Amino acid sequence: MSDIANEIMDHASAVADKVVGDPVLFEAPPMAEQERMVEAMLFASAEPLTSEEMAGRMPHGTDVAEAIVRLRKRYEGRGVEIVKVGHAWAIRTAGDLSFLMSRERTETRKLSRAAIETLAIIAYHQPVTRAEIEEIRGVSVSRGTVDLLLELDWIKLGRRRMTPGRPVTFVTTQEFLDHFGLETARDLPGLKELRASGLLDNRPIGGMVPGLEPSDEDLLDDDEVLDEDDQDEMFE
Amino acid sequence: MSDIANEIMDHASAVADKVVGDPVLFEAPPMAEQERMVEAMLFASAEPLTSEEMAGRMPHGTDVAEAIVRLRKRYEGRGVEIVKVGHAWAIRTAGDLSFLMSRERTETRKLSRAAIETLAIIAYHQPVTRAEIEEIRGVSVSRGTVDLLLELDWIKLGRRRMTPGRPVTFVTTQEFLDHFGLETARDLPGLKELRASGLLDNRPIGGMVPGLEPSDEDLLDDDEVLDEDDQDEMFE
Amino acid sequence: MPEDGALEVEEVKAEFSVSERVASEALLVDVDGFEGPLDLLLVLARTQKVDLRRVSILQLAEQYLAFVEAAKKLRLELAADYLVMAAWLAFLKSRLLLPADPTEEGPSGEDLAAHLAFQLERLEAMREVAAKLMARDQKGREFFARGHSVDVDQRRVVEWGANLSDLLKAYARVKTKEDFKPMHLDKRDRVLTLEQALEGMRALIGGSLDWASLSSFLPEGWQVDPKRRRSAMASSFAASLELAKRGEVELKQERVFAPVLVRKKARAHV
Repeated sequence: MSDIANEIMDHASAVADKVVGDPVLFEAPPMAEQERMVEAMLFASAEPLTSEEMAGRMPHGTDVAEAIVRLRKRYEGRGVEIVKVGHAWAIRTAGDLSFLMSRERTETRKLSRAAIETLAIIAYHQPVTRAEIEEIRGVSVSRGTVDLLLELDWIKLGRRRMTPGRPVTFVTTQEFLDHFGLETARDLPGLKELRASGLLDNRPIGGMVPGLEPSDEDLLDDDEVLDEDDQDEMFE
Repeated sequence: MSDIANEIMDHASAVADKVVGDPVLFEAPPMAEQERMVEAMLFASAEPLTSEEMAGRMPHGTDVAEAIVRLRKRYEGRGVEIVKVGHAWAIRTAGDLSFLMSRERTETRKLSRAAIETLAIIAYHQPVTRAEIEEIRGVSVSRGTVDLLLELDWIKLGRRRMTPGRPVTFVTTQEFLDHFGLETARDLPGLKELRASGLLDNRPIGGMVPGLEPSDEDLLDDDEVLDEDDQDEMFE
Repeated sequence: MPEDGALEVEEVKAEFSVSERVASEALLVDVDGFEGPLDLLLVLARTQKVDLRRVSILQLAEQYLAFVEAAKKLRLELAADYLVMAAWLAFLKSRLLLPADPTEEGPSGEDLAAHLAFQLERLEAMREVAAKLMARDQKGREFFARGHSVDVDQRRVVEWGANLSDLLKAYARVKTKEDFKPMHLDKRDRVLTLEQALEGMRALIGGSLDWASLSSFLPEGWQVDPKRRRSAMASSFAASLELAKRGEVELKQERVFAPVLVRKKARAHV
């Protein structure tokens, strides 16, 4: 059977040979056309191409150097540029856009329970020592948790506590306020409001021992109270 | 009692909205700049890129679609063109300059008549089952033919047909469109005429003309593919 | 109808174009050169030199059967499906030639012939579009992709998700847990026993009949340290319940979370 596709291919390459090979029949194409040719070759080539290499593939009588000059001008300030690599030419991404060549895959991960609780305690009790955080959570705070919060720039080191051992304290940062959309840490609602707003799990026990309920004010400055308690539990 | 917590929550989400929508905080770059970015990305990639992929790498608030429209216009008649490939975009050299590309031309494996016809049947009848291909060609489809087309990334498995046996179907790929310079499968040459003549209609014959015995080397073990397919229902 | 199949083959071949004759000769040597019986039928149909829609299926059936006969005479091994097709065409031929039997079920000879014609037309159409498809400009042949593509490097950025709601809930969870942490009895000096609380409360409640907050009944030294305070509060509350049960005190609370108030119960009510 005749293979039409192959026939066409044969025909096409015959024509191509003719185009490349015959200097008499074909005048040098207009400069705009030469520009197109250089553009296409530079685009398709895996390696930089010298003027000679390009000229060798183009019709006779073309002025590759001139075509490059024009093309280079055309690409000035564009997303890609015609650059000289040694004695050859190549199309390359504009330097200021190199950031587009790396794809950031953003993974959103939920902060661990330990991390969010630690952060919450720091937010409500700042400045607060590590020992105090541990006392409130009832479990020890891992170094990784604190490091992560520091790395996220949500907490930073505060003043040292003026108690024996001079433990460091943690406070929240401006970045923390920005992230959580707060003006100041004082905007954080107290437990009562939390319960009233339904944010708290609906545990009936909330009101059973009313005397133990810390008041709003307590939330922000019971570090004094804690001080006495922590003399033997120093950070590290 | 005023509900501070809820207020704060509202405030927080308002801030979040602002971050996304506020042109002051995150101003989208000017359109000329967006055009440059799309240009750089398309130049850098051998594969077509979807608007979403590009947008994902660009600053917030950019209008990739508009940038492409402008860029496409800019490259009209040039040595390289912005072409649409399915849902994606790519830069390809202008077809009339193929004679310059002797060095880049890859010797494509000569396709058998069976492969070419099978490809055409899949392209024009997609999604199509193996049995349907066999009915149209009147011969069994060899495993090698399908393997070759899969390997060339011109066809892929489509959804299972919701008929007894749930046969798998074949559809063409983005690479197929790219390879043959088609925007969509609707642009296949002669498709309209074929449709109009009713030759693409599915006319079940129910054994009227000698059917093909199910081939021994059954192409795809149904159970095998079922797993693959169920995991990956997004085949289109 | 010619009896001699070989003669018929000769006649058929006479009508072939040169290339078709070459092809059909190739068939006689190697039947696999054809892409199945339908392909052979299509080639034979073309010899009728009419539009496929007007091809004589009856004539086509005869052409095919003659062809198969000739192949048999040359002792060529024909693939099974060529023979199946031959048998089917012989059946079709009889259907087309004999008057329709009304008791016969299934499609008529004309229906079968029409479908075969459709199949031939469709196969030819697919061949034509296949050729058109292959004649298109192709990537890597007429047009080209970027030669120097830049790999986009994947940077993984982990964004830690936490919103204000998560933060508030976490705090509430911690505080709730803290409120009801079981008492640690390891440090006796931090725990006010129920007996101690009862004793203290009885002493303090004395003669006063005024309501007083439960927290005012905490013994000296149990009011500041949160742990001691917690323990004292719990024990005092338990003690007040015990005293209320015995009818010695009354308890009330204005509203939820308000302080618990205690007073000595008036004797009249006993």
